Amino acid sequence: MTTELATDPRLWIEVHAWLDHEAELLDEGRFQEWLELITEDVCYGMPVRLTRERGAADSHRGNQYFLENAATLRLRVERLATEFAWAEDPPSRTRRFVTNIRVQPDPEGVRVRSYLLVFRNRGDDAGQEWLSCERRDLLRPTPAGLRLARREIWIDQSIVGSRNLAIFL
Amino acid sequence: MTTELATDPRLWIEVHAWLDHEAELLDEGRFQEWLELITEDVCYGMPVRLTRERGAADSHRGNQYFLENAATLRLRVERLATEFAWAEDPPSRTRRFVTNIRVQPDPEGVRVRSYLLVFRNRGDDAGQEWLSCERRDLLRPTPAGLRLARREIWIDQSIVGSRNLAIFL
Amino acid sequence: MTTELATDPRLWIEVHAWLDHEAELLDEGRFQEWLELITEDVCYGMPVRLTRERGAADSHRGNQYFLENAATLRLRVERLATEFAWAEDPPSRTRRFVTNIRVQPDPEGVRVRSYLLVFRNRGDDAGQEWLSCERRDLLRPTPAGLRLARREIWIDQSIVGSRNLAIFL
Amino acid sequence: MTISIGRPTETGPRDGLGARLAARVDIDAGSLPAFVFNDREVYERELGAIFGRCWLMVAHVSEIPEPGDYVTRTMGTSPVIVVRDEKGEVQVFLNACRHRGMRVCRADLGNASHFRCPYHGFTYKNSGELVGVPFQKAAYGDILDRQRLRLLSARCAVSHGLVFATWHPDAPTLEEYLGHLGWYLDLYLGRAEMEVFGPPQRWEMPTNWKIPAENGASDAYHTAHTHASLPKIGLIVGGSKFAEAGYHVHAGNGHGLGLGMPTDELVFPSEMLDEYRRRLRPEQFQTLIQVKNSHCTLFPNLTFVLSSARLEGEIVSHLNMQLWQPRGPDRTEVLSWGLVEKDASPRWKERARRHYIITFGASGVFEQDDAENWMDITRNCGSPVAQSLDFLYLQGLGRQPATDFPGPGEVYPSKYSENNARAFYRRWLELMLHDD
Amino acid sequence: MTISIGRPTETGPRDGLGARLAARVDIDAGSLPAFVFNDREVYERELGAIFGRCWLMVAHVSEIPEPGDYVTRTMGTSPVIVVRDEKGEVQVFLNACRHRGMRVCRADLGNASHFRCPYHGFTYKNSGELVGVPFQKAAYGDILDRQRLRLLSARCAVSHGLVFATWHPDAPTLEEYLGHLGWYLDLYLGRAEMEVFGPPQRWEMPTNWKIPAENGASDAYHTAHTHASLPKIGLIVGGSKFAEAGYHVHAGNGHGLGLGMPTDELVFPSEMLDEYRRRLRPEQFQTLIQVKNSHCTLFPNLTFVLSSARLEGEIVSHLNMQLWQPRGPDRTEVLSWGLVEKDASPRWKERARRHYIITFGASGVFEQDDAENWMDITRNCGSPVAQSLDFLYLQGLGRQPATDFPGPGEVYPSKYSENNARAFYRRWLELMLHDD
Amino acid sequence: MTISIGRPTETGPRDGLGARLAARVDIDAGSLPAFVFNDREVYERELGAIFGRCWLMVAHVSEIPEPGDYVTRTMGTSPVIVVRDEKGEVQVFLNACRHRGMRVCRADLGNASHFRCPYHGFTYKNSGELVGVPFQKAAYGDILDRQRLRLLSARCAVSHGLVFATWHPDAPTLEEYLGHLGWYLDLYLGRAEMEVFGPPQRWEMPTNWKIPAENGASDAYHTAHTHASLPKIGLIVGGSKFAEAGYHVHAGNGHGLGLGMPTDELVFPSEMLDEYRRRLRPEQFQTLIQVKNSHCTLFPNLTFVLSSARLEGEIVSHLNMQLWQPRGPDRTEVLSWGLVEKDASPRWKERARRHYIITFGASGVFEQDDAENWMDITRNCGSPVAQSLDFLYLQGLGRQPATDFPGPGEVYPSKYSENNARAFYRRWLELMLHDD
Ligand code: FES
Ligand code: FES
Ligand code: FES
Ligand SMILES: [Fe+3]
Ligand SMILES: [Fe+3]
Ligand SMILES: [Fe+3]
Repeated sequence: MTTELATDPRLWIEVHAWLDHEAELLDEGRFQEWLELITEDVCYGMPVRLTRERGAADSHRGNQYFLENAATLRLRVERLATEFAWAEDPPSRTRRFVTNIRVQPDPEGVRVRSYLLVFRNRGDDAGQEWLSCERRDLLRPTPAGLRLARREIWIDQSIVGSRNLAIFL
Repeated sequence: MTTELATDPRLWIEVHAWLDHEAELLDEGRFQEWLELITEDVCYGMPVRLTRERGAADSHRGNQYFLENAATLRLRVERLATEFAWAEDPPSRTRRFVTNIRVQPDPEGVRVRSYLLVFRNRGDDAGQEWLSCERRDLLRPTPAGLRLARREIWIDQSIVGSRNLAIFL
Repeated sequence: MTTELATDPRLWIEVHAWLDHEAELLDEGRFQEWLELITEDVCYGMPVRLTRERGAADSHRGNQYFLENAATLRLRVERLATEFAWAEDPPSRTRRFVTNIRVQPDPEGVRVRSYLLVFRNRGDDAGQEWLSCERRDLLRPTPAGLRLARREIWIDQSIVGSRNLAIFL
Repeated sequence: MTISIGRPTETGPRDGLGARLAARVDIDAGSLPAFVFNDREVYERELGAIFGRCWLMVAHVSEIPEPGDYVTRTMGTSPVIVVRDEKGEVQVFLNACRHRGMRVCRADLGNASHFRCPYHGFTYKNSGELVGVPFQKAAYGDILDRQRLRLLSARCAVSHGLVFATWHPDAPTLEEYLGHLGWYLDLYLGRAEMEVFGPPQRWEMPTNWKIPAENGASDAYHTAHTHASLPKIGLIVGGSKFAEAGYHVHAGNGHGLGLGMPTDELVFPSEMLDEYRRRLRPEQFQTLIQVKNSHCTLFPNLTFVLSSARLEGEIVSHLNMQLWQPRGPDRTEVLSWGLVEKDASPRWKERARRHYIITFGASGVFEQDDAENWMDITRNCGSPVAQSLDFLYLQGLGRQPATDFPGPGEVYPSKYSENNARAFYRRWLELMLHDD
Repeated sequence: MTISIGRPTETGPRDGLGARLAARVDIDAGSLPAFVFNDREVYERELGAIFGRCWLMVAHVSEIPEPGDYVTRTMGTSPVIVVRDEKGEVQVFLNACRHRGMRVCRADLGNASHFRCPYHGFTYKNSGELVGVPFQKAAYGDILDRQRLRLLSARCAVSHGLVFATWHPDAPTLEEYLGHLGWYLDLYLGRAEMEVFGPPQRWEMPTNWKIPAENGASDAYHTAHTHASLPKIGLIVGGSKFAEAGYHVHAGNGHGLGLGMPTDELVFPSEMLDEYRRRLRPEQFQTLIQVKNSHCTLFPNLTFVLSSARLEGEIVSHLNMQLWQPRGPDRTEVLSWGLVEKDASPRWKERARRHYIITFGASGVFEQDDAENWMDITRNCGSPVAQSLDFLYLQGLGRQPATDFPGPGEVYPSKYSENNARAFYRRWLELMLHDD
Repeated sequence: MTISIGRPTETGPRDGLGARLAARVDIDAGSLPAFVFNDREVYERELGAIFGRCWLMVAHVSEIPEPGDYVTRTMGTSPVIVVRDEKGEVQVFLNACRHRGMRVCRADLGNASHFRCPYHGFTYKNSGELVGVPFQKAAYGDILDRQRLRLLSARCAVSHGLVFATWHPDAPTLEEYLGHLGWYLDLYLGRAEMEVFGPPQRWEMPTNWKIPAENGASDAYHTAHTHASLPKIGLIVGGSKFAEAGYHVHAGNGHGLGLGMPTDELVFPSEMLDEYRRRLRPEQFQTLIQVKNSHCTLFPNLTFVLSSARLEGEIVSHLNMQLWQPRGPDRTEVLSWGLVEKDASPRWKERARRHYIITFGASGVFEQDDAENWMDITRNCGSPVAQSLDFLYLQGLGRQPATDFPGPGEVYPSKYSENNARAFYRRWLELMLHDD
């Protein structure tokens, strides 16, 4: 029962900690700190999902829910810091449950796939919103630690079950 | 703070990776590959759950939602590969969140208990279906790696909150 | 890619196992065993959450959903063992999904933050109840292992989406 | 206590819903408007007009063999306790305390001599009498007439091992209600002592209850296409016409069934043949051994399927029952039982159980594809334009009855027919327009 | 602006709902039909007939001590801002912009001099005046009459530290509305300066709001059985009749309460006795110190419980308030506050807080078991057969009033009575059938 | 087949809803009752009166370029297939089998020559004919008239690259329906060949569909306040009156738009100017190049926004379309497309795409804050007291039309106006009270 591990446990734990730390920053609204975790050339996208017969392509990258670079991510964070960002002020209560983390070292860095379940609740709404998705990330090692260089979010609905995407995934 | 660990970390991480890999295969519809993870003598069941006073048996193995062996699991996968499996063609979008993995080495292999939360969404249905359960697995080490020899799925509802069980758990 | 890990992997895995074990005890109604995991001076609270403009305090410790010490926790468990605890007899089916575990050694013990998603279903109710929260724990090492000395539960709703809090979180 | 179900001011044929139905339903012409499958007004009327009046199946006797054994079920949406009392009589009670309506029993099944209400502690015997009222003297003095305060009883009767109940005081006897169907229930359930594998599987589907009920009564025609994946994996055996051959029977009162026959090989356990012969009349026995499969709906909402297949090279069969419980215009709770001969060999019983689970339970490969159709039809029927459609029930109009079949009822050759669906909706309409 | 709530074409006693109620309700005979506890038509009528007309509690003054302090609440389902304006007056405004209805305040609590609408920026002072309209000249020229466009004001009054409001222009004064209840509110809230521990706990239960409200007014009888687990763990003290001894009081207008007395030992902090004596009349003080516990519903939806216990060997007590907010025929949002004497010792206050939390908050061991009953009753009342039941409210019919009690109202000896429930529903029915 | 949508016994102006509307709506006085934004009766009437009668946009031609290409959409709540048949004609069919209503197509998009129903296998050509019925002879003999059983066709027409359809047999031509709006659609969509970036983003918002539709037609005024965060991050450029300057146009039939102009710099890709000039009339071209932004609602539920900004220092613009699909009194499904000139440079196209996504998709910073308002207004409109409010639509009452603008319709100077909202609701009311 001492088979060879496909994944270096230290790396796996490090990535785990990185993703949990990221979730903490986003759930606590520490967006400036979150921005420090992205690379200057980050590519952050979220394709439209489609219902198709089995085997056909079930997503589309022409239209995306997010298609961001470092500049637009910063714009979004800057906006949240104004006192007029009504959609998230008062802030939603969010919780980003991160599971099923799979790590693959790669010449470009570390390829990481993880499942993300987001709980969101706003104001005195007794209802609950849930987003379920997979994130496919490229984390790049830097002297300051791992940094997010690429993220693609695969949402598990063709009709997103959320009032808007005023939160980061 | 260096207490003895009940569980060998390497084994725990290996099982983690195994379950995450399995979830990936099922969520991506790679059923043939999934079949390679089961043993020939696999026993795959899902008892009916019952509401009873505290202390009384709250499940029943006479009637089960699944009661499969390797042959019937293969039949199910074969069916999904035809072009007439309407219930899952177009496929549902599923996400299997695996958490609370507990590992217990055992003469027969590795006893693994894990919690599974399944998100499922179909077509243009704006609703969301959730299944919550515990899986009690026996993983058997083989030269090709761990293989599923036994699984019992304890669903957390007496009335299953899903249109059908056209997916594997 | 062999950066320094912020967290000792052994400790992280141990805490993981501790929380998973605790979830198992609670989900299986093994409350007496659960009581053995708390310290005599345990402080177990769950503040009211508030919707406020960004930056303002969004919780209140004056009124709390739980505010327990070892004695009151024992009272609650004792009650569940009577045959008149209708709210949880027949018992709910619960599942406590624990994720995003972050561990911080500390002079007082181990500071642990984790995300908790609770599924709850009762009787022949086809509906599902979900509670999403963060738990901020202090685990204290003892000769018998880690023990819960402090827990604060941050629920992610200002209106708790559950019929009652007849379960432990 | 006289039970009057539904709002008195809203029933009757001359109101808005009656007019809507009269304007659009034309069953003799094979036409039914789509709206009846997803309409709140129709649904609410059904709860009284159909589920408040018909005999409804609530349990199988093998679920409650001993005195005190009970299961909790619903009749339509009304919660009931089905209990074998201390005298061994099966009784069906509304699961609601006569004081203030709390459920007196909150478990799915068990054994109890008494039911005690958790709110104020009123206690009822398992035969329904109110036998305990806490502090009765202090609270009520002498004004409480405990005799009047039995748990509300439904009329209850057992046939073919099935427990039925009805709220309708003037309902016919169960035997009259089943009518010609009895002959066929003998084949399903009377041929031997049957038992369920265990408590029912239960799940909720976003469909109107009538669509699966109609399907069970009448729809062999869908098999070739809906279940086209199953011949490919051996769970359906036979040529391209496997669903056509046999008989289509309307057994009266809206009960309908199809018998797939003849079969190439016996689909029942050979060790049971003697018992079958003992229990059945000769023409029933001769029919039974030619049967390959069968589907039936006992009006309004209990569907039987007798299914056979070659599994791992050997013949296997089982009987299942699905109870379609209305939960909304577009929601149905399914209770699904598998049944087998109590005295079949353990090996046959185990194979029958697995056959049931892979075909007709919540994960069953028949059930899955059926449900996909029923759910999307229900959704469509909720949209205004689709509601303007009139669905077609034309198959078999003008067809001649069969003359070569020994069983009773209106029997037609060929299962490609919608006659049973027409009969189902004729009965449904009659009840929906009935003026109490 | 005259507020007319509800659909004018649908109110009045002569319509379908009025007929359904008249046909089934017979309060003098102790009979109420089950359907009123889970019926959309009843619920929608209540939002106007009850919650559009009664005085409703919206906050405790200790929640908004300073000018500008506000909390947002609902009156029935209508969102309001409860604010102490710059002059120190408490005001209650509909939380809806007069331009196009957006909420002008979206926080649970805070301090604000102005409320600015996020949609187009209309700005209102915390006294309700519209003081800012962006680009008013360009957008409106001179046609906008800002005077007419104050935030919609409810009538508002404070009594016993509670803020009440009503939408009914012809409602009686709050004092008249409370009537005899004032004498008892003195015991709960007037005996000393009270404060809340903090903002309310809030949660949603699948129950009809009237069931808990009725329970709070009238139902000591359930204690022995529903809460039978609590004597076992010391949270209820006393013999088997602990719930019977005391008085049952209908204070008029549907307000009802029970006083558990006498007590073996004083359940209040001894350091407060002087203040009690100063604030209460002698007969009130004498009553208070004999009280062991009390429950009360201020019509329609505010329940008080004064509860005492021995916790860790020492006596402790607290007062709590639960506001049952209608959220559907089968849903209720609960707001739950604990209160304590402001000048009690820190140690008493801390023990009282813990006592409140373990007994009557969302995790409270009383609350839990109560809720289990209320939820299952509500579900039952949604099914057609259970709707045909008539619930029993017979306890205390024909009983003689008490003569040995100093307080006002209809007072009966023994808390095993349903007289307050009858009074509650009599008032409810009167309002439901009232022709505006 | 004549399609009659909605319940015949419930439509017409003289019923309860007609009376409720007549009593409260006074558009000429700028007054609309809050209840119309969250009321089940209003919503259900709209599904027939508005969405059963108007021309509705269902797709952009660039989504289905080849024969057999299809997308599935809804018209109101009714599911349709929009398909280019083998002759290259665009057709719109109800996605419901004529046999028993199952969806014959269950994918979002694809290419198909035929649609085969999964239930019983009826097969339709992509031009709607029923061409295959399994075992037709055995099942139907010769009584099935396949000609009558085409997929239900909506009237369909294409204008400006948009596919429209209507269920109303007596609807005017699409050209008549669009009326003066054609002149403006030329600016948005006729100036060059346009294409969508891809299939629409889709999400559901808890809002009534009319609120965003009205906003798109009429509401430039909210920009300054709702979107106050955007000037701070450069996504809105201009002084404090950036939202006022320009024209407010009612183009007839409820279609309304605003044109923000003039602009400091050209907001379109310069490489496209020749094509614009070729395709537009000179006065259109002159108008276009002065446009800075524009918003428009094509009645009832298609909103266009032409938006421009400086992004990373360079000008960028794009056109987007949002289709507001009714999903309940308080729910709307949004379909959101971004469009760009097919022949713009790849770099411009990429920047336009990103500009669309950050501004008006589900994550768009305009969309987010808009939605927050729309959702809270909708919630408020569900509460009885807020329902008693009359919303204000006063801006621009009595204002003089513009004389310096070349386009057709009622044109007003200054976008701070609610004239288009009044026109939108006037048309809405006319349809809601129309007696079929
Ligand atoms: S409700 Fe059953 S005893 Fe009162
Ligand atoms: S809705 Fe408040 S300013 Fe327009
Ligand atoms: S429903 Fe389409 S073929 Fe029967
Ligand atoms: Fe079938
Ligand atoms: Fe109680
Ligand atoms: Fe906007």
